[in-house]
Amino acid sequence: MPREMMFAEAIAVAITEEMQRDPNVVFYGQNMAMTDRDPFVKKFGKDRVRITPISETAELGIAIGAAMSGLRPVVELYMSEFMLVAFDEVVNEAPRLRYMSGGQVQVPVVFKAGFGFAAGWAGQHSNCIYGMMMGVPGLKVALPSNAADALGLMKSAIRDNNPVIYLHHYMLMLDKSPVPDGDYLVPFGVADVKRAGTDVTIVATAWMVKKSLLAAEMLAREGISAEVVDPRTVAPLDVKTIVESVKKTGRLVLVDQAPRQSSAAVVIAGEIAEQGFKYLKAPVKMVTALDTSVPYSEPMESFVLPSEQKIVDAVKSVLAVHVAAV
Amino acid sequence: MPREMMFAEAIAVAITEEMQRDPNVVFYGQNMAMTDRDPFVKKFGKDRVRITPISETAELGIAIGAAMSGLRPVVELYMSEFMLVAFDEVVNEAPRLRYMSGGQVQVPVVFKAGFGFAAGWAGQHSNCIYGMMMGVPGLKVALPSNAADALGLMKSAIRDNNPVIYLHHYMLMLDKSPVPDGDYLVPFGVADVKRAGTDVTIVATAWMVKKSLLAAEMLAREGISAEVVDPRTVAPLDVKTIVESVKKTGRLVLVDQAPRQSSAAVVIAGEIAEQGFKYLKAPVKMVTALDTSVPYSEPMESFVLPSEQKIVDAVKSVLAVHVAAV
Amino acid sequence: MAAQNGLGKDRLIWMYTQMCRIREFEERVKRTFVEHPGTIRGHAHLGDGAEASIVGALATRRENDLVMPSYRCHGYPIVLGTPARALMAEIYQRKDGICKGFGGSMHLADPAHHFPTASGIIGQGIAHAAGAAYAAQVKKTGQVVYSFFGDGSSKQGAFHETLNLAAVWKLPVVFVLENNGYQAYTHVALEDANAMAGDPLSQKAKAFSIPGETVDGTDVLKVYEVVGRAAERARAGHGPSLVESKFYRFTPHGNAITVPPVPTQFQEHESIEVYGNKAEFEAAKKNDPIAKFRAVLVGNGTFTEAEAKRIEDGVRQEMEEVVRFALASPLPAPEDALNYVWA
Amino acid sequence: MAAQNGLGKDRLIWMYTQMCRIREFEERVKRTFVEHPGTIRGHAHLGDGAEASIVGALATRRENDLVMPSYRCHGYPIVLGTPARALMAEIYQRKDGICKGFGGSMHLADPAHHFPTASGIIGQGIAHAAGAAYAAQVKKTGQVVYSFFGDGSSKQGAFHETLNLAAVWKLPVVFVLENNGYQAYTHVALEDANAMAGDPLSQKAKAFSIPGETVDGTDVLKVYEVVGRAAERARAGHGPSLVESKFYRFTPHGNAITVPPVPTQFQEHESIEVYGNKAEFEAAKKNDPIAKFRAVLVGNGTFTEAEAKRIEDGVRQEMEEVVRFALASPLPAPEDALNYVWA
Ligand SMILES: Cc1ncc(C[n+]2csc(CCOP(=O)(O)OP(=O)(O)O)c2C)c(N)n1
Ligand SMILES: Cc1ncc(C[n+]2csc(CCOP(=O)(O)OP(=O)(O)O)c2C)c(N)n1
Ligand SMILES: [Mg+2]
Ligand SMILES: [Mg+2]
Repeated sequence: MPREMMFAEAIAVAITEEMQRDPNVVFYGQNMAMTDRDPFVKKFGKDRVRITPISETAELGIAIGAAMSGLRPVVELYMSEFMLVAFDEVVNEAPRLRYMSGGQVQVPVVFKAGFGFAAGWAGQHSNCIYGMMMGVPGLKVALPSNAADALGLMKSAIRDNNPVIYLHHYMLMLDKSPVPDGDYLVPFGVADVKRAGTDVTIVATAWMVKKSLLAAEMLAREGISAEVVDPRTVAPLDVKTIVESVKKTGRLVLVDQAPRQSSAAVVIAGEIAEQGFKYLKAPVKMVTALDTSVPYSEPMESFVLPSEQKIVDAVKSVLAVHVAAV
Repeated sequence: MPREMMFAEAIAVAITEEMQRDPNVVFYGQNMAMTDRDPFVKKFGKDRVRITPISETAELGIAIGAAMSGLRPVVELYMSEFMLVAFDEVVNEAPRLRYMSGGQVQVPVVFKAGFGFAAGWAGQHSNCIYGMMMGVPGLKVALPSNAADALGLMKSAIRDNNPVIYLHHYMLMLDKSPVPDGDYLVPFGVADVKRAGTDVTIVATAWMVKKSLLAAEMLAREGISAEVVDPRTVAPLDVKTIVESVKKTGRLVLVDQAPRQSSAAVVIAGEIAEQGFKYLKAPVKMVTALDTSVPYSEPMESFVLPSEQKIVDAVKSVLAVHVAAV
Repeated sequence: MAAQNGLGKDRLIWMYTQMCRIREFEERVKRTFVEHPGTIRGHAHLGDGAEASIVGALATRRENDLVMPSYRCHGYPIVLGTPARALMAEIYQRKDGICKGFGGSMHLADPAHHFPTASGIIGQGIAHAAGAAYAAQVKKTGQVVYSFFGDGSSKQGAFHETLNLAAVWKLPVVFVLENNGYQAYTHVALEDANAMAGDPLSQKAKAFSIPGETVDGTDVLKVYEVVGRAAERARAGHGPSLVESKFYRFTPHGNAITVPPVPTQFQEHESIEVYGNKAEFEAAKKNDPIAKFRAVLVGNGTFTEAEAKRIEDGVRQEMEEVVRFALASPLPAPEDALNYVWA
Repeated sequence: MAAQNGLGKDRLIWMYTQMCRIREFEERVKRTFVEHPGTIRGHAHLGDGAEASIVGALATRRENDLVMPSYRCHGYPIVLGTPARALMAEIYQRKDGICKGFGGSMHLADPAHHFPTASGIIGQGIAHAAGAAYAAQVKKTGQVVYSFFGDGSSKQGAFHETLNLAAVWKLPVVFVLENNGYQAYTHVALEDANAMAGDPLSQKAKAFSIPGETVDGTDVLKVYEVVGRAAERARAGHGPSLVESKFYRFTPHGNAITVPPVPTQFQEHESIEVYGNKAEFEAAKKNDPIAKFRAVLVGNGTFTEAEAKRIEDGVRQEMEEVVRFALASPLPAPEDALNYVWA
């Protein structure tokens, strides 16, 4: 029977199990493994578990070089924006070296970072930058929304022979949810229908899945049946499953914590405009952050971010449009 | 009467005129202004025109700090990927400092870089990364497609009080085209209909505009009237003009040199799925680079990039779809 | 009494007062987490322990010189003349905050008082400071820019790139590397090659052929002297210097990081919490820069015990009012968030 | 004759031969732009002038030691044993290229011959090299990694971050800073604070408390000695060293950058083209590392004039065949581009 796990715990369990399974997996980053009392250091020793200076370019570059020499590094970055000071390593080294070498090398790294911390971290520490990493051939991006996916996607990320950006949402870290027993893996590029429905399709990732499921509850009370689809990885992106759902519902609402034109939502909307157009009975509707940086003060912060109510309103707006009206 | 200018010349003229107009405009970068014989050094002296080491983070960070102190720096970066080693400065400093300060400062910088060099520069020097800079509130991105826009957009960029990423396409640098006389400015966020048409709307930027216009010629010979719309800036993005065109044509083809899910095309497609849906008579069609890095060898490079023929085929495919069929 | 390093009595007392103001301000920030949970969001970083380093450095400023600290930025504007209530109101998310509630603890800014901005991303502010110095050089304003950053930040590429370029351009900037022994929870000896080898971090200056000096950052007069030399060098057009100011951070890196609504507070200092090294912490506390300076000033008759007390009471009263003001200030309207995106 | 620095006759002759092979290979690359326009696309960077530095350094390798150069990477695999024809075929965009036409001149790679990859982005390869050293350390392979990068690259943050971390982790890596006097068209004295102050660039090592030494990169035996010391230190587990190897680049930074179909070629060296300093260029040419080593070997009787000629003729013949092979090799099929995106 499934275990209950905290989101954060699920990630740690996944890394631990993979390190036990494969001696080539190493794990390092800033402000971890400070002393021998650190649980990972205790289990795996100071060669495989290390602390680093504030040197993201070196941290990520070293991971890439080590990966080409047979290790499978998992780099702890804490906040996803810290990748930006080393973004060339993320989008222009890790995903390109194999291709440029004509397939002679592979770069199995996992860059792990939290994101979307909607808790007063203000303009530079609360962002959703996964949009910048979509459509980079050779690069994968995982966005778990519950403990089971957090565990299963991390295990798949570590076993993947390609570079993977693993982004866990800060607002979910303490949430408990069931996790299947055993060596549980979640495949990349396979969306998950988190709630089945017939009237409208809501596509959301990470924290927005939680909000969308709450919105779906509210809608259910009004007799509206919403299907909530979680892509789980935005690279590769499972467009097929989304199209299948839209085929059924004819209506699509996309929820994303990023500002509109940097969101995964707008990319998915674009794909549906080409691949799902004929099933759409109404324009798609995006519920994203407003076009501002994230402000510090709480009333302003919640004003710019998507909410259950905004999702509910968006669903009603697309349901209000009838084919006739089109 | 208009002057004929080379694309590269138009950029230089714009910077020169703005430096003459405003003593706060400074211009620096790598491998420029090596000696006193440099034309910019000759005109404006070594304080305002400088050479820098290979230190993009310092170059861009210094520009931002100087901008907050009243200068209007134009930084020459050569290739847009070189911004990636300093991407935090581009997307997480320049556009955020004003907001985080509650409007106390402004950051009028222009980061100038070439891109899309489809001439055997391989995986790390031929990319189109503007998609990563879209949807970053506070940041503007210009993509000129001819000499007039190159000049007018650079002048607007330098006078803009916000950070602007100015991206010029390498394959256009030697192209000559007419430029209006006088102090010619091109506003940001205003798309330009580069060719009027009635059957289909083609949206393209930079080099893809040139290819789309050639494709439109080919289509015209077959009696197909294509309208070619050039957003000119992808941030801000003039969705309205595109919707207007689609309202007229009912069909939309998006051409972009970037891989599909990192393109401006997919963002525009997403916007149209929401704002232009009711005018679409057929699914949109994207003509983008294939999902690979850019290979070195010519036959492979041209295989992955959009071509006039691919555009023509895409147009025909959307024209083949009739409302009935939807 | 005899003036200290050319500092007259009033100036010395001003310096002591500023040190007390920083300390008391930070104490009130810390207390707020206990007395008014939820009032401060995100991550707040305090400057207690850095008072001598901050005040000693800023006391060398001439009018219009600029200051660019890291995200640990409460202390500097207090000295520069920003009303402390506007700073506390910002940290409390209020409309009357110096940044109107947009920035918070990590992103204070007050250009009107020569403090342009602070970046929350490690190292980047070092480059911004050099940029301000470049502007001063081009505009020939005669300004010197003071760049403050931590020991950990000196491992970020931005540090290396900026110091080289500042040296090549002979920019009027003073780089103050605040070595408080820790990079968040990481002891400097675990991540800095100089420290690991027992060398001073000021040795990094050799990579740029600029002067590098290490100073006791708990001795406000020594800091004044060393940073003063660097500032004059910059002002004379000879370019940047690197000063390593060594002191100890008395509170942990920041309030504990957790997910709301779980309350957050400051825990024990890392030396104890992480490394179980109470001795290190106690020793540092015994070497409190404020107590030390107070003893010097009482000792040389700059002020009497009673005068010192009066200053300290005044500061306590000021900060009491600062807290009251900040608590009373209204929150911004939600839609205010739409402002200031574009200039 | 007496062995030189413990190098026997065969080894010395091998070294001379490798130097000639690099020079002749690069000459043929350059000629290709004239004789077969359009055959080489993008940007090619040559290593002529660096022969003594490359061969002297690589001669200290033990089996399985890894080499990670910058995008100026033709010379290293030639010495490591990659068939020169596979390198030329790559530069000629051919299917038989070492990277099957995917990488080109800037991105040669041959892991089978201990050359994992080269990055075209300045400084990043330095970190990749340290990563390979980290893998060697964890896997206890006893390998040393040789990281080669230019003088200009030492101004990129990646250099600073990587050398500090390599020192802290005591990684088995040798950092060879190839100071060829120029960063593209920029003279080193215009952009490096050490150079501007008349200090050696090896002084940057002080920022990491590791050994830093400058060596005459035109003297293959001196390079062998200095890099050898650094390699043994790394192998012994004492960590990285920084070696500044000074030599001169004989051809311009790269072929002229233009838009196809405009033909591209190599112009005059920057010293003349940009700075009008013919004297500097001539002096460097007079100090040709190959001619110098040849004179030493003939002088000490390692080989005779005739034997030297035979070697040089052999090399010319080899490269003649290399060019013939590369020209005859087919271009990749367009759809081959879909390979190798994913592992
Ligand atoms: C690029 C980047 N990486 C990591 C962080 C997370 N971080 C915030 S403060 C800090 C420690 C900084 O230490 P130090 O520079 O010594 O300054 P101090 O806090 O001691 O004043 C870290 C690692 C960041 N903000 N930016
Ligand atoms: C981050 C980055 N900035 C700029 C460039 C453009 N660039 C390519 S080679 C080069 C010069 C490098 O000089 P140096 O490091 O001395 O090596 P050398 O060419 O002399 O061997 C530059 C600036 C780049 N490739 N990457
Ligand atoms: Mg510190
Ligand atoms: Mg060089």
